[in-house]
Amino acid sequence: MSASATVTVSYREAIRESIRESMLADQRVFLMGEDVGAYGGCFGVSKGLLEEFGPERIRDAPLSESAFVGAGIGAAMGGMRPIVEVMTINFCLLALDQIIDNAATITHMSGGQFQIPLVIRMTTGAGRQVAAQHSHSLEGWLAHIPGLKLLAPATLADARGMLAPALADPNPVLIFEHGSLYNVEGELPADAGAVDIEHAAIRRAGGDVTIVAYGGTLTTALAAADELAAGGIEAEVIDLRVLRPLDDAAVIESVTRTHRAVIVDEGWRSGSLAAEVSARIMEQAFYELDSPVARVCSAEVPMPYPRHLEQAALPQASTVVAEVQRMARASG
Amino acid sequence: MSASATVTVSYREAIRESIRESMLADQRVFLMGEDVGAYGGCFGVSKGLLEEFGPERIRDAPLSESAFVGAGIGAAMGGMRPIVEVMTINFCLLALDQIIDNAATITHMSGGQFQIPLVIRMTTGAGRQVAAQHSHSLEGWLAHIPGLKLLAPATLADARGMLAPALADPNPVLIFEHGSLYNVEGELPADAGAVDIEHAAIRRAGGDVTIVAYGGTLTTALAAADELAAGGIEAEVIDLRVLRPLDDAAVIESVTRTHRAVIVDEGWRSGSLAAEVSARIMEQAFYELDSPVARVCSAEVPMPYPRHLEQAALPQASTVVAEVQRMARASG
Amino acid sequence: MSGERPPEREHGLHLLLQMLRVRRFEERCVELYSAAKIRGFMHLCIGEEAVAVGVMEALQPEDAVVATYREHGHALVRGVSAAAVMAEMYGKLEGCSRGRGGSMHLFDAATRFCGGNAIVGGGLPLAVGLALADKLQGHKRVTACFFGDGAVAEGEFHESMNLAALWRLPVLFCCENNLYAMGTRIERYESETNLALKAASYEIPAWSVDGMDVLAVEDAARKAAAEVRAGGAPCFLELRTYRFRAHSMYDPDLYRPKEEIERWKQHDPISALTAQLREGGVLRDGDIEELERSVAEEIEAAIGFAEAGTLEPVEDLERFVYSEGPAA
Amino acid sequence: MSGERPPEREHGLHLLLQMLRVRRFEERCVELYSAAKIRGFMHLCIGEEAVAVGVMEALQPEDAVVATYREHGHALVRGVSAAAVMAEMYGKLEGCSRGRGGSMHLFDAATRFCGGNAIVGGGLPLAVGLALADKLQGHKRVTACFFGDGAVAEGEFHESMNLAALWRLPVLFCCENNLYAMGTRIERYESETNLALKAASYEIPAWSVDGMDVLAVEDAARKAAAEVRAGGAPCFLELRTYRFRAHSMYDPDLYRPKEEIERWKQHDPISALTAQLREGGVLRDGDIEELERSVAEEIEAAIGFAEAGTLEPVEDLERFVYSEGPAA
Ligand SMILES: Cc1ncc(C[n+]2csc(CCOP(=O)(O)OP(=O)(O)O)c2C)c(N)n1
Ligand SMILES: Cc1ncc(C[n+]2csc(CCOP(=O)(O)OP(=O)(O)O)c2C)c(N)n1
Ligand SMILES: [Mg+2]
Ligand SMILES: [Mg+2]
Repeated sequence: MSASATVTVSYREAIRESIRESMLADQRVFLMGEDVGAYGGCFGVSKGLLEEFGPERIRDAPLSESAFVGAGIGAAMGGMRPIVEVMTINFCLLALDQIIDNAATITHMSGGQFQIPLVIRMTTGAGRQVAAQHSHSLEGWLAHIPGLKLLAPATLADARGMLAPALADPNPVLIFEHGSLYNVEGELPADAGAVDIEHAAIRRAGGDVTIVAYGGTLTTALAAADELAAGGIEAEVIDLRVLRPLDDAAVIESVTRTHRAVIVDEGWRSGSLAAEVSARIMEQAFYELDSPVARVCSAEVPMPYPRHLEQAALPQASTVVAEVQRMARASG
Repeated sequence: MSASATVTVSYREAIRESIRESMLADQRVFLMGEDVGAYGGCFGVSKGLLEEFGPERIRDAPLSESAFVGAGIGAAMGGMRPIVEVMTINFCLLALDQIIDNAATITHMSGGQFQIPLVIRMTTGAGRQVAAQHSHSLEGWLAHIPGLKLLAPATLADARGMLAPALADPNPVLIFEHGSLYNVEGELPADAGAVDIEHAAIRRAGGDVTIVAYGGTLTTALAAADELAAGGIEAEVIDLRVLRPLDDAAVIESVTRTHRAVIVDEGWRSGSLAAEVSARIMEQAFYELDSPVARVCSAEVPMPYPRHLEQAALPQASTVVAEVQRMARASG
Repeated sequence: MSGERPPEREHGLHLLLQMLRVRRFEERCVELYSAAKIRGFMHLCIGEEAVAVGVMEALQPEDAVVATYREHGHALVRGVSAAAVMAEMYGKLEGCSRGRGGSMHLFDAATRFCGGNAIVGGGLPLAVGLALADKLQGHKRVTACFFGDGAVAEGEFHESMNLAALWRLPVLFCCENNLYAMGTRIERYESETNLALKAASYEIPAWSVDGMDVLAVEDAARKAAAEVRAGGAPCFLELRTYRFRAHSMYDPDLYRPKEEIERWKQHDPISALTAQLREGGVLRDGDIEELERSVAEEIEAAIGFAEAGTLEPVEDLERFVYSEGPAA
Repeated sequence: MSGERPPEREHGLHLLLQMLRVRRFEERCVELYSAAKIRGFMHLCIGEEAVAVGVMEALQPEDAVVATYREHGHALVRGVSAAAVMAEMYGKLEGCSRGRGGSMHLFDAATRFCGGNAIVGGGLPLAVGLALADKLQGHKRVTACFFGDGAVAEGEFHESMNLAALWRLPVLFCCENNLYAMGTRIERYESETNLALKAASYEIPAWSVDGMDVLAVEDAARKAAAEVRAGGAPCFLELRTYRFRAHSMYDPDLYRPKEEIERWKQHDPISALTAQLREGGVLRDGDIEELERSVAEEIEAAIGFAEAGTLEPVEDLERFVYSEGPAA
């Protein structure tokens, strides 16, 4: 197959393929989590992998988030390359002590003697009316923790290509897959492989305003940019991709050109990653700004079940558009 | 005793007295947590209370943070007024699911039918060389969660007076006591009682710069202000007191007068509460600013054990002073 | 444990009615889900009705119930009206949680139905706390806490059992063992699959009960609840049951052998009780039809109520994040 | 379980030496703490030395150890040098964790000493994972996991026991039951205080051992470790012991009856072994003095090493937050 041949894949398939590839390439890699085996993963990501790799390497775990995440940390210390799947980000609350006090800490606390080459994958985000306890978007919040690396694949290429470098990294890497993306389909080069996991990416170039997004909100940002373009405003859309360490240089560079920024973040507004991005723009590009940086985040409510309230709580393209238009009017 | 009579108390005693008073006033109040009874609390806060109130109301709990915090939530739903002590904030990571998915959520999720009139107290902060797993300052991070109220008593009056209104509140209230403050002594009116738990407070007036602090960093901010005053710069020091919902009006009002702000926060810098305060100033007072808002936070490392590294990691008054001086120079 | 003596007519019909209410309600829910009237996650207890119905018989109005995301049956049997439950699943203001909770978060203060909880194991500490509140207030009440076999693997199960036993709190732990946690069979996640044995390491009295036999469940629950109420200490029931449907509406149910499902369907708790009542001679011609008619009426009325319900205005989105009233 | 036959001279002196190393090391630590050379939290295992010494006898160099914040003894006996441990407690670059960890976070990759962990129960899942790695790599190794009686109440204990048993992982669970979790006696936090019974509900073989008798500990540990190694499945040891000192340097130790402490001191593991060796006729005049002399020498040298050590430059503060090397 030539390098330019493409295949149609879904986000789900792209992730599955990245797992397969890593497992084929390295015997130390195994997948562990609730229902990753017989069930095929609660979002079907690991379907077929049990048959291909067997139950030792596609390891169904009990409902014991703290213990199996901790076991992943221990296995990484012991020379393996575990991919731990925490079914959804909601349940990682039960494993946060292991993630924060062991995974993120042991390398430093041991003076660099022990590495934790661990990948933890989880589904994040709302939008499917699954209500307050199943709709968290806490990945931006988790980006507070030193010692962790956090990735948010928003495109097929990132879904396909982030796992391999994450496994090659000697540090714990958390990958957040947005639930609304699994069914998204598109073209990928047949030989698509590893991507860089250090930099943000410009997903749409534009000179009038910078819209910063990640994960599930990239779609929102791009939709807003399209709508703005129709009205003559060219937005640059930056996909953060890496939530920690944050590639603020990319954001600052863009803002230095556009002089305006809106951050779109599915996290609750107060203490969101959007606040951190805003603060960094404040610190590094204050004198470049024509308008105050704006945030479009989730409303500060436990997610309500009914669709109209859920949609009202989530960041919408129309709100992003309105913010940008307000800015444009205010600062000419 | 006349209303103006004062007594000398420590922060520890002030909290103890507030617990005693609440327990005497309301039979529904009880204290529950690890070692609150026979041991007297790991920082001696509850010393003597077991003898006074007995083991039913001063209830030693097993090392089961998730269950006893959850039991506090259930007991609050069941008509009691529990004060749950999580020995230190480090261990609340084991109870975060209960705090976030139950305490913060049930009122909303039940359409307002159930109240959770619960108080959770914990010690926070570093500075005593207890290393990475025992030095967290996560209270600013927890302020991300809607449905919770968060208080950080930094003064004796707040240590004495925040518990009663917190218990009277129909919502879950988390109180963070900074470990470095327990031995601080000072004068309090003999009849000191409830304080407001909605507003930030100006702890020192000044017109040249606003220094925002809370909890353990208030001391740092005041020390910096003294040093700055010696050099002719009058800093206004704002003690946030309430970390959620944030009294941003007070901050904005001050910044509107001083046109400069530094936020001092013991949390790790990225995703700190300081970022949120900075973002709000950006949004609400951008055109008032003479300089970009600065943050003085903890270095982004799991806390190292040796004193020189720990001090280097923590926000220091000298850094605050340097930031303000830099601002003054830059913007005249 | 029991279920041998035939129940009296009135009681037998009552139990049958309750099970039928749950069964027919959920069958209609499936249709409504297909019609996109109900959304989100929806978990059915079809096949498991005897558990909720049997246990609730042992409870008094002042008792409390803590349930899981698979709790339609528990709510209905506990006394939350079908109309309020259905409106909740429609996301309507008239729902038992004002529409904010949906299928997984049914709440009803009036019947002390303390939720639908969608975090596996998350309800156990709440139940312990409710029981603690009762004990501290001198109430002779029971808190019935329902949870699945899968929850037994969670640390919170262990912590909650210890706390309840240590403090002698009146919790009736009701483990609905349907052999699966989602797609994983119990042998694949528990090293010791005899769940009643787990209770021993906390010194909690425990019984394993045929959860497909509503009379057996009722008997066991009555004894256990009486013990809890009298002694103010917990008991544990393992209720052996089976879900006839998939885990949730998203689950293609490919991990269970068809024969296993069929075998369990032979023990349908509704057919079993019907047969027993028939054999006992207490069932009369037309009884079933009458029950079915009244159930259908109730459910259609509930649907009508839900359909006619209103959506909360978007302006009210942020209400109830903090409690509106003063502390009770 | 054992401890009846007198050990041979060489082995007996070896065990005595190890216990004395730990005891004298910690006694000096107390002085150094008072002199403010050591800071932060410091937890001593004085009185409990037989546990670490006995268990380590059963381990091979390729095995792994996971410990708690009360781990000076475990580290020393496992083979981390007294110099590296002391320098760590001084916060010096030459310490076994480069000074970053302190008393509670001793690490040493060379001896597979996987930490000092200061979160109660936090090490248990790590041990399970280390054992899983060994199993998946086909290594016949043991991971010894030490934890206190208090940790048994944590959910992670339960989850880790189940996981190790379910997956048949080679973990040797070593519960150091010193009857207290900080200031709370076991009856006040565990509904079932016979901790070996806990293991039964996971189908893990378990033994309760006199943790003040180093030979009994060694025997039990050897049997259990052999079983773990051969079967690749976990075992559980409850080691009944007692700390002679307070929980930490901050603890005034007011919650334990003085008589209880005195009674336990009658079972000092060092005196007990000394007496046994004397009675067995294997101890010669001057032996003890010789051991004490060599221990004192080692410890003074360690202190000298720590005193002479360097402080990490402040510029290096942020090193090791992320690993510097490529993945191993
Ligand atoms: C803490 C947590 N982890 C994972 C899930 C996802 N999940 C929902 S139900 C379920 C299976 C639970 O099985 P069980 O407790 O046996 O109850 P059942 O569904 O069989 O009634 C899982 C894994 C969850 N809701 N909560
Ligand atoms: C999760 C957690 N909760 C609380 C603490 C505080 N704490 C430190 S040691 C301890 C007692 C532990 O007792 P045990 O497990 O019996 O060990 P021992 O100290 O007796 O060796 C407590 C409560 C902690 N470190 N971690
Ligand atoms: Mg089940
Ligand atoms: Mg102990």
